[in-house]
Amino acid sequence: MREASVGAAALLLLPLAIGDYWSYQLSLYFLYAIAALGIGLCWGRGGFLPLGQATFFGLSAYLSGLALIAFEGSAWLVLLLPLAALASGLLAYGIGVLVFRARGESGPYFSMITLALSLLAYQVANSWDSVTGGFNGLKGIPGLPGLDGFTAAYYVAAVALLSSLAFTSWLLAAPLGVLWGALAQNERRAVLFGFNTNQLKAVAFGVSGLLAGLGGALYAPQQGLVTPQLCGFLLSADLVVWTAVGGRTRVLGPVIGALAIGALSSELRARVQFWEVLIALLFIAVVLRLPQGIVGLLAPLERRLGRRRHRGQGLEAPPHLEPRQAPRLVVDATSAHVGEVHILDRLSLELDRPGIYCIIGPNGAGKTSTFNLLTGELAASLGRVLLDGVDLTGLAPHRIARLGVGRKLQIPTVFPELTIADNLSIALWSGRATRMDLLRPRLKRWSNPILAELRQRYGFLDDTERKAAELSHGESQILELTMALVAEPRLLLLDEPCAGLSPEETAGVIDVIRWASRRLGATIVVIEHDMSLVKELADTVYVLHNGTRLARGSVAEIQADPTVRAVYVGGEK
Amino acid sequence: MSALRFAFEGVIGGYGSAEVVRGVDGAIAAGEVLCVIGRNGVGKTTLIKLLSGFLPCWHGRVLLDGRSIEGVAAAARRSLGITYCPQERPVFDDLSVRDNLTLMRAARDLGDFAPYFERFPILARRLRQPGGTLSGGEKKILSFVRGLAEAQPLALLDEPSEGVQWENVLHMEALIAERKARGAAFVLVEQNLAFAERVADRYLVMDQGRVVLKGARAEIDRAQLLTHLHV
Amino acid sequence: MDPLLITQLVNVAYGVSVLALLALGLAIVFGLLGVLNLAHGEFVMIGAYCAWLVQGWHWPFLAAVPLALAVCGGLGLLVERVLVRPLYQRPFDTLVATWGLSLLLRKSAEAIFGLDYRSLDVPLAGTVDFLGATYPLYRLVLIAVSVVLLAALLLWYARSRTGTRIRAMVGNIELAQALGIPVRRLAAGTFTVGSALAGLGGVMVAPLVTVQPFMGLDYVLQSFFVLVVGGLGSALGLLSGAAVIGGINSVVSAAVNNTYGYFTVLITAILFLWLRPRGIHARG
Amino acid sequence: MDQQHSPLRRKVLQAAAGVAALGLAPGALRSVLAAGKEFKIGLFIPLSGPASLFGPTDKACAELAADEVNKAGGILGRKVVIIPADAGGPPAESAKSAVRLMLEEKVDMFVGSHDSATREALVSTIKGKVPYIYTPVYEGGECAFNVYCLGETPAQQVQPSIGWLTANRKTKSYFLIGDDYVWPRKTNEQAKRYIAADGGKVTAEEYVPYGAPNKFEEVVTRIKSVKPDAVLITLVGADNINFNRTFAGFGLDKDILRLSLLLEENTLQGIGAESSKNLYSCMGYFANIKSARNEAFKKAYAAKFGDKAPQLSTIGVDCYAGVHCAKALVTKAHGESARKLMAASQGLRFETAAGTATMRGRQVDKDMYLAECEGTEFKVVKTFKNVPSGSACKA
Repeated sequence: MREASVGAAALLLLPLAIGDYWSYQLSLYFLYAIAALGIGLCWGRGGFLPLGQATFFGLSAYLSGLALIAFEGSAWLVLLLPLAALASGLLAYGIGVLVFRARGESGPYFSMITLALSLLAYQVANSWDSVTGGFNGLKGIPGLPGLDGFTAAYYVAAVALLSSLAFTSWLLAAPLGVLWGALAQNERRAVLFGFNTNQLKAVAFGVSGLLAGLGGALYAPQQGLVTPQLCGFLLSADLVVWTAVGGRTRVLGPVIGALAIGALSSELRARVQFWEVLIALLFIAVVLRLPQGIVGLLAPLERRLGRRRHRGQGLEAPPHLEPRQAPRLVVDATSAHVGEVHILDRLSLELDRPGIYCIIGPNGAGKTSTFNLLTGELAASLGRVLLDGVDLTGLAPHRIARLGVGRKLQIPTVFPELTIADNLSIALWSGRATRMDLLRPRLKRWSNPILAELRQRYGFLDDTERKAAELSHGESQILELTMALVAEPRLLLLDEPCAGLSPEETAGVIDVIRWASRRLGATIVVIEHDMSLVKELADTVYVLHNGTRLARGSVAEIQADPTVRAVYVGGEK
Repeated sequence: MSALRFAFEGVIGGYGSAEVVRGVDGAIAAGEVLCVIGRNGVGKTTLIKLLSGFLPCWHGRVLLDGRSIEGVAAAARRSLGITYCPQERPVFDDLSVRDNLTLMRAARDLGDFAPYFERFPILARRLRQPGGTLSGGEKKILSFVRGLAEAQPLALLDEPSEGVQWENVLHMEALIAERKARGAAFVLVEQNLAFAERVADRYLVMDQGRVVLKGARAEIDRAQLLTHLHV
Repeated sequence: MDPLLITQLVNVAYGVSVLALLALGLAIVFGLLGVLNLAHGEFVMIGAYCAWLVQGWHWPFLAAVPLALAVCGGLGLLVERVLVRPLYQRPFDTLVATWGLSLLLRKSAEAIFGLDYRSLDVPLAGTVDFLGATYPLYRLVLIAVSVVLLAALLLWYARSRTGTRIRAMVGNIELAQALGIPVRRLAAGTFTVGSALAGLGGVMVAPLVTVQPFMGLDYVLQSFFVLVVGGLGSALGLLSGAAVIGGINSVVSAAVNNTYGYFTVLITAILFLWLRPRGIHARG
Repeated sequence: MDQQHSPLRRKVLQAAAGVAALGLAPGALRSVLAAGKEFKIGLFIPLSGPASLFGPTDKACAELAADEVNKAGGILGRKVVIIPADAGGPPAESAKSAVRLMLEEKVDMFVGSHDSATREALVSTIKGKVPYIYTPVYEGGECAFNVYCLGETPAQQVQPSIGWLTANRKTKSYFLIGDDYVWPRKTNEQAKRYIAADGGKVTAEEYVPYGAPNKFEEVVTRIKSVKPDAVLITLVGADNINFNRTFAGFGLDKDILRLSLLLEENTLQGIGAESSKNLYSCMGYFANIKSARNEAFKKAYAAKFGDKAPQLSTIGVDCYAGVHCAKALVTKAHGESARKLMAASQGLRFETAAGTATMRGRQVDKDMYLAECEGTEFKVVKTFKNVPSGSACKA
């Protein structure tokens, strides 16, 4: 915090040192830097790259320009300019909701859409003379009332930049920021914890739109002219490049990039003929040599300054938002297929009372597919899945998870780049944190008895600041199991929880599962091949074959069942 | 096929700066199966990656018929007659099962796979399905079939039975036996002791990156193995 | 049938095929290899300059084809080695790096050839009667060429296993090596071929447009839209993408005007990207 | 071009100063020149971006003019120094350069040759604090305080050329095609008026998106379908070239006549000899105008830059006129106050490459030349004397 305030003070005193021209020069790049901040947030944290941020910069610039002209000198502008920025934020959010809901993924397609939007915006701005002033732009925009001269412009921009920086760092530190990082690393895992990742990504994009909008809204009064280029591809590309060169993974990166490259290029522009070559070489060099960007160079320094985050006193996590009682799950003659291949064929299960159920069956019998069906990741073509009478078919996976359905995947999936603490926090927030909660840093201090008791068993969980990526295969299995348990689901699906574990570790896990089923009073469903484990675990066993149910009963009954013997012989370690 | 001999001496290696395998020796001849067992995280997978060339040997030698090959690139080792089936991501997710099997063949025809399909009819039924849509066990089976069908003198298999249900594990055992009969050698990393005990000719038990017990199956009984598998 | 209508129809065919021709290289580099190469347009530009040079040396126009293939291919090989190879696992960084590269190539072209608008004499100049309409001969030839190239690509995908191996490599590089695929060589080869094809596209369009260092910008974004709309990694994807983007552009431009044509293209592209997750022809 | 020319430029300037000191300059000025408070001109020309094609010529012409002015004793005895700045980037970048030139270089005058958006940006940044001479062909009607425009206006290009074509080439129907931005639209407004006045008719008016990858097969086919006598082209740069090449490619050049309103030497090179049949241009200057003044100008230009000299064109030589205009303006006003300058501008006469121009209402009445293309050469078919700019601003 102290460094921050020092930096802020320095920024505000700077004009005295550098004089009018440089103040003016910087004040423009401050605005670009604000827009770049948004890209850093989406790209560096959220894992998706917006390629058309100029769309929002330009839109707000036009809006605020029109407002300034219409209400010259009026006090209303104090309200109107923020609205101009907000408009972009909302537009971006809206686009985000639509696109992410339809596409879900964060790959180049999203980037392409935003790119196309900025090309479109450019043409509209260019052709719609009556409103935008066409190619020549919207001219004669008055400055902000009472603020003229280069230094005033500088202070407006500087204050805007500082507040944007503060706002962004606050967001990234908040649980919301942690979740953005999490979904960038493993979106599915986040969904299975009941987070609407598409929503979260849309919010991130909305924030980036808001920041771009703020930059644009202030551009109009600063420059007095708004031209179509502001919406165009070239500015969009510049913003991305600045972000990349500055370093997208840290808040300051985009700012440094925008200021350094921006100022550098406008200095070279007049002096060196082939200045663009130098700039291009710089991009390439940085991308190849410094993946972390320029701020990456500061990393060692950071480490020296960097103190460990103090999470402070643990807080008792609140109860779940949805009521929790022992579930009653009925899968009623449900079928599903991928392409033309039938995966589930009129499968029926009744998990009517708490306890441990094991699902066994030959490979390809549809065990994991059954789990996918229950978590809403596999669409049913026929039949219903009822959880306490609520039909789950057609519900989004995150909604189902919110109803108290937890899952541990076959291959251990945690959030590798997050600390153990953050991994556990995310599990604790699952189904407990409201939208507003996600902005409250104190959520990071949440804990609950289950976690405390599991920490007793597994010491490595106390090494809170360790990255999950550094864990061994076995440890990450345990971490994911722990995460699944501390979320306190009513219905917990465990897909081969002992895969790749030694007999020693396996014994431990079996014990934990038995303990959890009592402790949580939950229904636990386990997919397991190893009959010896099934014997230890199962109250009831389901045998699946070719996507349908072959038998149901106690271990003894199953082993006695001739039809089961016919297709299935349990192996032993 | 000449009687192959595969050996590794004092192999040391790991990830980044972390030394995971700390000097391991072993050898097998044609028609033998060497089972590498041990608790999780003792370096079994690391060892097999060192042997297959996906990790560089910091020290030690890997000898194929007396020729030291630790310098040979991973991609080039297949042409030396070495097959490798990794533990994680064992198949090409966005390729069809058919393409997964025939990728390195001139033609897409599946003639030589008939014996495998007899034992694993599930694959024959899934030929047009992308590998990624198979269940964990099915992927392992696909990977196993792809590997054995390469019909090479030496195969390095990393946990072929993981997630595979017992009946199919037995099919794997049978197929391995057939290849052995034809003089093929196997290095097998296994968690499933029951399976290991059925296929292994020799054991190599690891702990903390070192060999703690090795020898022919006859010489070592389950009790000894278990002592090393428990802490 | 009204010859003018026929002419407009041929214009559509021309629009589609020229777009397919220009996107061909990117279909390999991005569609198969998954490299977001923003410098694609500059490879096209270099190809066009090759054609211009050849004319300056009074060589036959066709001599430009091997020259462009060699120059762009060689350049592609170099770029892959220096710029692309380190970034295979970081697609968005490739985006930035190749954006830098495109600047670099544009400026180099400016330094070597100057900014002056260059123009070539059209080989096979003049018009011919075609279905009752008079149409420029060279444009018809160009349609034929791109049809042939697409057919060849289609065949290659169907016959050769290379396409599948490239996808395998991109999907799971370790396993690909385990199967004995020489991944470095394959990747380098793929990028080289793609760059060479971009150059070929440049040669083909050079006689019809003005050749200058900035021409590439016009082509790169279009090509990307063609591919994402059509679907990656399949010749049919390339074809259908070109058909949608180029077709709509031509039809609307013919029926209304270019401005609407351009707007419609952008909007269509957005709708496809949004609602058609894997494009028209998803691969695999 | 900085790197190549600046040393040369410096030499020339030194030479000029030297010459003056030797006493060839009028004695009254000698001491002043020696004291040498420079008269700084900020020259805005495209040094990056597609338009930077014109940059070298612009710069060369301005420097030539500066030499001549300095030889003749500078501006009010002060040596003229040209400080180039890039106007090829986004308008905001140019605005920043303008601020730099005002604050750090303390320039006395701006001369600019660039697009209208950048002009608007500069006007709203300079705010008349420094006189600003805008030289290239443009849409007309720029009347901002302390701004002076030298370029051809639509009125000057369209009125005489349409009249002549109607009279001599019997063109009755026109097809208007242009890039979709202000200059083409304003120009076509005028054109439509004059065409109607001459009893002709406009069969269609079309615009293509500016800065988009345009292809012209469809437009050309449409033109073919309406069969106009002439096509009036207000496309610029690459669009202009690609349209004309497509037009000729479809064989329309034989019987449909074209008048392009932004067609100078470079663009014609791009269009190429094959495609320039029946193509006309109307500009205030062509490199091969046959006039004593132009010959003298070209001799001086060749003498200064040798055979490496960048291609002369109307856009470039307007910068030459710009510097001479600056001298005339300040000399006549005996000072640099905006009021004095604006007053002095009325009826101001100054040198251009083609002859002498007269400023009225801060626009310029000038001779216009209608040329027919022969291969990649312009052949002037008609000269129109002292065509009024059609837009006047109050002094």
